[in-house]
Amino acid sequence: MDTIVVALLNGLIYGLLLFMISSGLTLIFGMMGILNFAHASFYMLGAYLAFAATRIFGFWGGIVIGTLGVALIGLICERTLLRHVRRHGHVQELLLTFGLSFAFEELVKVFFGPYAVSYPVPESLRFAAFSIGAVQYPFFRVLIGATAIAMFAAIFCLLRFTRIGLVVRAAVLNPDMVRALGYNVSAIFSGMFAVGAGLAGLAGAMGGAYYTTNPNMATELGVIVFVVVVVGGLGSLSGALIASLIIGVLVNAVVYVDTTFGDLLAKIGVVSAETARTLLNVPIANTAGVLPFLLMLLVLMIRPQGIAGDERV
Amino acid sequence: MSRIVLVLLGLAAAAALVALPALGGLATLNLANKIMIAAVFALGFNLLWGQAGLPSFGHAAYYGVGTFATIYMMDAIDRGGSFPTPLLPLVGAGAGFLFGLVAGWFATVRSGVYFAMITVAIAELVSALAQKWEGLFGGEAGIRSIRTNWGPLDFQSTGSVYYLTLAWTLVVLLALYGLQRSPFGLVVRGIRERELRIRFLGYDAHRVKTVVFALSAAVSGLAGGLLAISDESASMVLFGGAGSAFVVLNTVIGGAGVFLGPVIGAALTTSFAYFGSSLSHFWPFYLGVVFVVTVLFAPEGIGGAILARWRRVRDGTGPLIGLGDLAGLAGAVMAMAGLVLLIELTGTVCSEAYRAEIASLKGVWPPVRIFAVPFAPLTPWPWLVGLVALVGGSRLALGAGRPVLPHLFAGRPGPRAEQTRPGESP
Amino acid sequence: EPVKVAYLTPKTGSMAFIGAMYDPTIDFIVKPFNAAGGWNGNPVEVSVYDDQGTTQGAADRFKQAVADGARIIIGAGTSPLAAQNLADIKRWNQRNPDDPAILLIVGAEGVNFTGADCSYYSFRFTTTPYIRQNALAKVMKETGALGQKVYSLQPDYTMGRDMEAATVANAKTYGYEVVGTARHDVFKIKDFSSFIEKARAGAPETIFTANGGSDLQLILQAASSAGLPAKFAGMFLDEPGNLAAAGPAALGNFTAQIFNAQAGGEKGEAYRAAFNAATGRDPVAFMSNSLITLTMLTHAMKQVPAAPKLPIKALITAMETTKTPWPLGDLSMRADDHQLQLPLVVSVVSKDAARKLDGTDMGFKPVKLLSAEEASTPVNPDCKMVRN
Amino acid sequence: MNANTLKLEGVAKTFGVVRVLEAIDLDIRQGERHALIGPNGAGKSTLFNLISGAFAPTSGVIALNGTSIGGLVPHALNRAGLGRSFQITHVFDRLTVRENILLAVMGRFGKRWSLMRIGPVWARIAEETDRLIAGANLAAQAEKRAADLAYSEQRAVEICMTVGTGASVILLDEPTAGMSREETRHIIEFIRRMTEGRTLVMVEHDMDVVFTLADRVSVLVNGRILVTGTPAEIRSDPRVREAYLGDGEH
Amino acid sequence: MLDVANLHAAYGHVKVLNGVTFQVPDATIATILGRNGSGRSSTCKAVMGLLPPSRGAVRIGGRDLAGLPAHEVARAGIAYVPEDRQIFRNLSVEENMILGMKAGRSGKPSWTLDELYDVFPRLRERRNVKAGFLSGGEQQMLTLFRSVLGNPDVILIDEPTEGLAPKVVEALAETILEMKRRGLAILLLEQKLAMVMRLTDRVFVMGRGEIVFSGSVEAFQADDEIRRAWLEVS
Ligand SMILES: Nc1ncnc2c1ncn2[C@@H]1O[C@H](COP(=O)(O)OP(=O)(O)OP(=O)(O)O)[C@@H](O)[C@H]1O
Ligand SMILES: Nc1ncnc2c1ncn2[C@@H]1O[C@H](COP(=O)(O)OP(=O)(O)OP(=O)(O)O)[C@@H](O)[C@H]1O
Ligand SMILES: [Mg+2]
Ligand SMILES: [Mg+2]
Repeated sequence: MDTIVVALLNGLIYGLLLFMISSGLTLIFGMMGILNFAHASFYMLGAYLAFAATRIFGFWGGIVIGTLGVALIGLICERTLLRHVRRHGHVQELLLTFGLSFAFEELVKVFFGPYAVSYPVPESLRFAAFSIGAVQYPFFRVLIGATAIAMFAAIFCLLRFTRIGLVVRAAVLNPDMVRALGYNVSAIFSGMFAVGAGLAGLAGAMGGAYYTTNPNMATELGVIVFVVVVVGGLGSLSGALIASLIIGVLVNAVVYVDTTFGDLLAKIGVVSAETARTLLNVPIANTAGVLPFLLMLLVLMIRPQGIAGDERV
Repeated sequence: MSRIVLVLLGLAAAAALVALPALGGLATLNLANKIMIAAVFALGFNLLWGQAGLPSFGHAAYYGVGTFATIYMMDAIDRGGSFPTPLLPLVGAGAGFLFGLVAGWFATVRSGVYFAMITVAIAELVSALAQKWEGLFGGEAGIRSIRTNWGPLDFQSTGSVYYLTLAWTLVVLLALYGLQRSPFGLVVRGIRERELRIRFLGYDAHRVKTVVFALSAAVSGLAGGLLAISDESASMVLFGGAGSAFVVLNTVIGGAGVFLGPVIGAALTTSFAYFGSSLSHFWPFYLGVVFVVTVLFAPEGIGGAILARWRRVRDGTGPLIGLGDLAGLAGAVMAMAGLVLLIELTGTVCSEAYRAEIASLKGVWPPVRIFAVPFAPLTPWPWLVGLVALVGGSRLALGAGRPVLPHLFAGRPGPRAEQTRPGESP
Repeated sequence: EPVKVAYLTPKTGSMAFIGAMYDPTIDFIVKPFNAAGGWNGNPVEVSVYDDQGTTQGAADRFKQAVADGARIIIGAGTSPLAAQNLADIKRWNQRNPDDPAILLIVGAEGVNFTGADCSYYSFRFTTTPYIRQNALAKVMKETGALGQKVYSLQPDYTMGRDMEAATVANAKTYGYEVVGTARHDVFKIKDFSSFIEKARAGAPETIFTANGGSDLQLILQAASSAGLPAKFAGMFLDEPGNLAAAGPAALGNFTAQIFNAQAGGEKGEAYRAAFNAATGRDPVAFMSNSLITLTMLTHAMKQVPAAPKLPIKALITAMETTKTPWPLGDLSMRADDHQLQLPLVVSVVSKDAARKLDGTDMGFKPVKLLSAEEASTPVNPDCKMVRN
Repeated sequence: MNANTLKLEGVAKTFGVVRVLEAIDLDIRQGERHALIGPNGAGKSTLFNLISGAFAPTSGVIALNGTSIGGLVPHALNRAGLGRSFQITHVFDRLTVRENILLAVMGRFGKRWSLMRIGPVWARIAEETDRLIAGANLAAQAEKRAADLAYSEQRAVEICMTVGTGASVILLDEPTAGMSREETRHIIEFIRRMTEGRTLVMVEHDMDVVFTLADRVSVLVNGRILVTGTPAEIRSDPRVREAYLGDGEH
Repeated sequence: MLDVANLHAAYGHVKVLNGVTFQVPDATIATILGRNGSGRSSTCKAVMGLLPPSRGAVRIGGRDLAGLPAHEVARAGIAYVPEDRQIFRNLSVEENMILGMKAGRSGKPSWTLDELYDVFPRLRERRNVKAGFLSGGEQQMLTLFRSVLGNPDVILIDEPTEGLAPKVVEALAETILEMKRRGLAILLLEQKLAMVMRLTDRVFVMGRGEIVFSGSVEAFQADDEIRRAWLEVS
């Protein structure tokens, strides 16, 4: 019982971290239609900036600087680069961010070298929030989860209760018309992009401390955030949340499955027990890493608009 | 007039290519091989992207499958099977085609971003499978085989591999060019422009897209087959994201809208990686910057820029290389030099080795050698020079480029056509 | 006429951290060797080639290296890269029987390199998971750290599978029970807490793992933040960056090391000090393998008599027959499978270690130094070496 | 063959809770030009979309030449003899005018997978393409990219394509939208010429166009067919005046 | 009062406006006539700042707006109803309307949502439907209402009757007259001559990017020469 609760909790918190990273991506895609390949790089930059700032400003200072710094980087990227390719369409934007992700990863190595850096959660935050049976549940995990939830609430309110969400959504398809109605579209776009990047920066500043901070962290996470966003439904915030949680719980739960694909299929009667033991002898527990891709493929085939995405008009 | 120039250029290029083994060393030949393999791969990729407008971000899967299939066939030959060695790439092509047929059928159900994500998912799954299925893919060590001679033809030397690769590259070029010009190629381009319309003209768009996907996978697989012949080995590393990323890079830098664009891109980035990596450890960063700059200022790629100038000459609207181009080029070179200086300085000063050196010199900062020129990192001069070159060069390039830029953009659809259309995914 | 040596390693790409380790080792060995006259008056010239961490890159660099005239190839990358190098060496020698080349594998631990794929022309200068697991289990058993219940948590590729097999195979020898095994995708899992909880269910006292890099760091973090009482016994804990990234989570875990100055006593400390004076760093992890490789290479060269061109076969023979002094004990190359026979140090991460690493307050405190004979495992029966 | 080329029986469509079309019955006769008019939001475009397979009807049967075409995908519909143009122009921007039209003609002659232009059929395809281009007065523009044409010329290309597939029933959605009086006059003439001998169904708000071009007119109001008749009948029908035309100049 | 003086503008190298000059006083409906492609829509875009003018002035209340970004022009009190129904397809009808809402600068009577819904009740029925699902005519009305809700002083309306059923055209004409009653300066671009003659106070004729005629409806009707030269196709 305790194990199940802990497993579920672990899955949920990991899911929330995934949401933290992918919320910015969802926001930028849903609002501006930019599929930002460099988003995971913003996550990485957040971690590195926070790491660099921690030495001077302490842990919390690092978190703040990581978040704001990446927001600023996002702002600069939007103003100096993305803005100029927008008129060539989304594919060009996608390519640009693809190039940026490439450059950012190398840039980090220029400054911080190819190894992981030492950016740990401070001793003062390493305590148990509560315990479930024998398991002391770490406070920092809870903090990550809480931040993600707060983030969701904040973005939700921003989009729901202010006109900004409407303006941005409208401006994606008809920027000129929105301008003609009196809105400063370019300022709003820049701001939105900065917020999206800042969210990734915050996730990086926290995730980098809890997990690791190394030059490959963007590549390792890059694809999975896309999976989250696609499964959730491109541009849907609540979809991203649901997808994050599903993926989080799934990859955590599958570890506990003590059977192989072969056995499973044999049990259903699809293949013979012989085949099961020889050809398909892959323990399901080993597939945690590829499960999200299977899930994505499945979702794309069955419900291409994702869990909560609507069919765009 | 222009046609004659083109024919002459083509002949000169052909002569140079045929004579290369006599002129270049082993390393040059090998580089040429790798360029051609990358070019064939990029051409295959661009069949899907440039022609059908389908952006695949997981094309390494078909390339890798082609390599593995060819290695297995080479092994079969080595064990006494009979298959003509020169035709080995067809095995890769066949494997790529079959796999592409299945994957393409699934992927092309969707379009746009969704299509791209399906290709990524398929590539990731194949990559995972390759890691887990050691029996087939050889695990970490991979699998290997050896080229066997065929009849009087000897395939042991790099030179012979070069000619084989060259021959296949030409075959692929001709075939793809023919395909592009064929009525079927027209249908494919129609799908890129407006799929819905194509369907209302009576074409089964899904089937057409599946076939194009499979053809593209086949050409990629053929490139994989050429790689197998050249390297005589295959491993799961081939399925990694890097392969899929590089083919996109090659195509974009060269220009997806120009037939020879991918070839130009492949030649540039492959040589850049080849020479760059022995000059600086930060070469991938520079490549990334070149890529971003290309996307920003030459969305049609280098091939597109060349083509625009060629057209300019042909139509008599301007010289092949104008003053603005020269200034732009000079500015770009200057900016790049400044960037390289700054990055090399920063990278070296931040490196562990340098800090260790400082420690062993008891706090003295030794000069940083960049291309054998020593720079004193504690004085402001090298930094200032780098900054000035970077900023000044960019200004020069941008300012000078301004009248030139519209030409670069010449290939895009006019504003009227740019309005969003209903029924099309973003 | 210099003797050309090609050093193939990833300097860029996601594997760049591997290549970065080797830089300081080359000059440290080669400079004094050349100063002392090199090979019969010919200096050794080592050129570094960036294979970019890809097998295609490795194949390209190999071709470039032999074109540049190098016949001694040092393959200092991961197992896939070394496998590519090995394939290339075999092809080269097959096609150029009169001008053979040799491959010195620095860091790849795949069993096959001295097993099914062993070759007369290739040498492996590191251990295998079997050797490391054996050393760890032996020493931890002796010092009572091992316990009765053991778990295996491995990356799901060849090395992890070998480590798992070794862990299961040695259960009887060292009297422990394997309470569970798990494997995971490489570099794809961010949150290992479920793996940790699953392991906790079997209440293991020791967890064997062949993990390295960020996966290892993440596992240690997850275990420590979940308060898992078991200790880890691993292969690559001493790679640079790991202690820094894992932080306090690293404390109390065991690793089998190639080099540890403290374990070598005065000799060891002197060696470390000399290296540090020259390069500003301590030799750790695969840096030591590179030092061993270059030391043994130069040492063997000294046994090869003068000739117009370095005779490769004579070099192979010298490599197989000479014992090379090393601060922790003599090194030798087993002729049967070209597997390095080396002393191993089993250490524990501790704040009491003589040398602190990565700017942390932790280091590796030796528990026991195993001599080459003690650390050795039998010849792999899969190795059928053709000696010509 | 069934004289009623296109026959709708009880066709209805709801979106969620909104009932857009209720039980439409319509007989379009062989070779006639039939206009569909009605107030904004009456469901004309929806009906078009149902016929052309973009949506499936909620209930009812749509039959082309006596066989049901319900549930057919666009290319199958086309091969069954139905062609459509789009309210917003759907030409292939980066292909030349000739290529645009060639695509349509090629398909009609079954050359959908051809790799080479060899054989007598290609001569006929080229001939037919040229004929269409000439008919649309586009000979001078044939090698221009479609995107570079004026709007009215694009519409002409669009209609050429629809006709070029050899469809026997042609649907046109507001073919004169966005054109000046003069251009409109021009395009009406063009449509009349190109669709000679085929069945034409069109949606149009411009009464001049409707009354000059159509043989029969159906008025759709609130998802129902109010009346079908000749232009003269429609013009004088009081219900139509009330619901659609208003008391303006018509 | 909208005062446009000597306005020049170009698409790239192609000049479309060569010194356009005209005035529309408050509470006046003025119409620009002209052939397809004469540059009428471009005039509106240039006034709005969507097509940056290269020369000339656009004054409203004495302030020159030429060269300002579009959102500044809009905030200064000019509204624009484009010819190509630029509704926000991915937003609901009501969200489209909300986006248009803006307080007027002067204390003129303001428009309310309900009032406009009464003019064209279908939109009220459709308020929660995505605007992309609307029929062509419904979209056209939505575009107009959205701009009106911004309580502008000047409104530029490009081809409003396009795709509207004759009966709805009536309602539209009524709305435009109501705007005039509330004091707006209205610039209309329209092809349907009958409708123009009924509504407008002033007529401008545009040709080759210039205003070639300017005067009252009567003067226009009297001038056959102008009609023949600039409006009809021989
Ligand atoms: N997908 C949909 N969801 C909800 N309502 C819809 C949808 N599609 C159309 N409608 C509604 O159905 C009605 C009929 O629309 P349709 O486009 O067929 O009208 P129409 O007769 O073509 O009008 P117009 O002459 O203005 O173009 C409209 O009121 C529209 O809002
Ligand atoms: N975005 C654009 N890029 C280039 N040229 C354009 C663009 N928009 C319009 N033009 C050209 O500018 C000229 C004037 O166009 P404009 O749309 O202002 O004419 P108009 O009088 O409104 O005609 P219409 O009756 O067709 O609406 C035309 O020749 C047109 O082809
Ligand atoms: Mg309609
Ligand atoms: Mg206009």
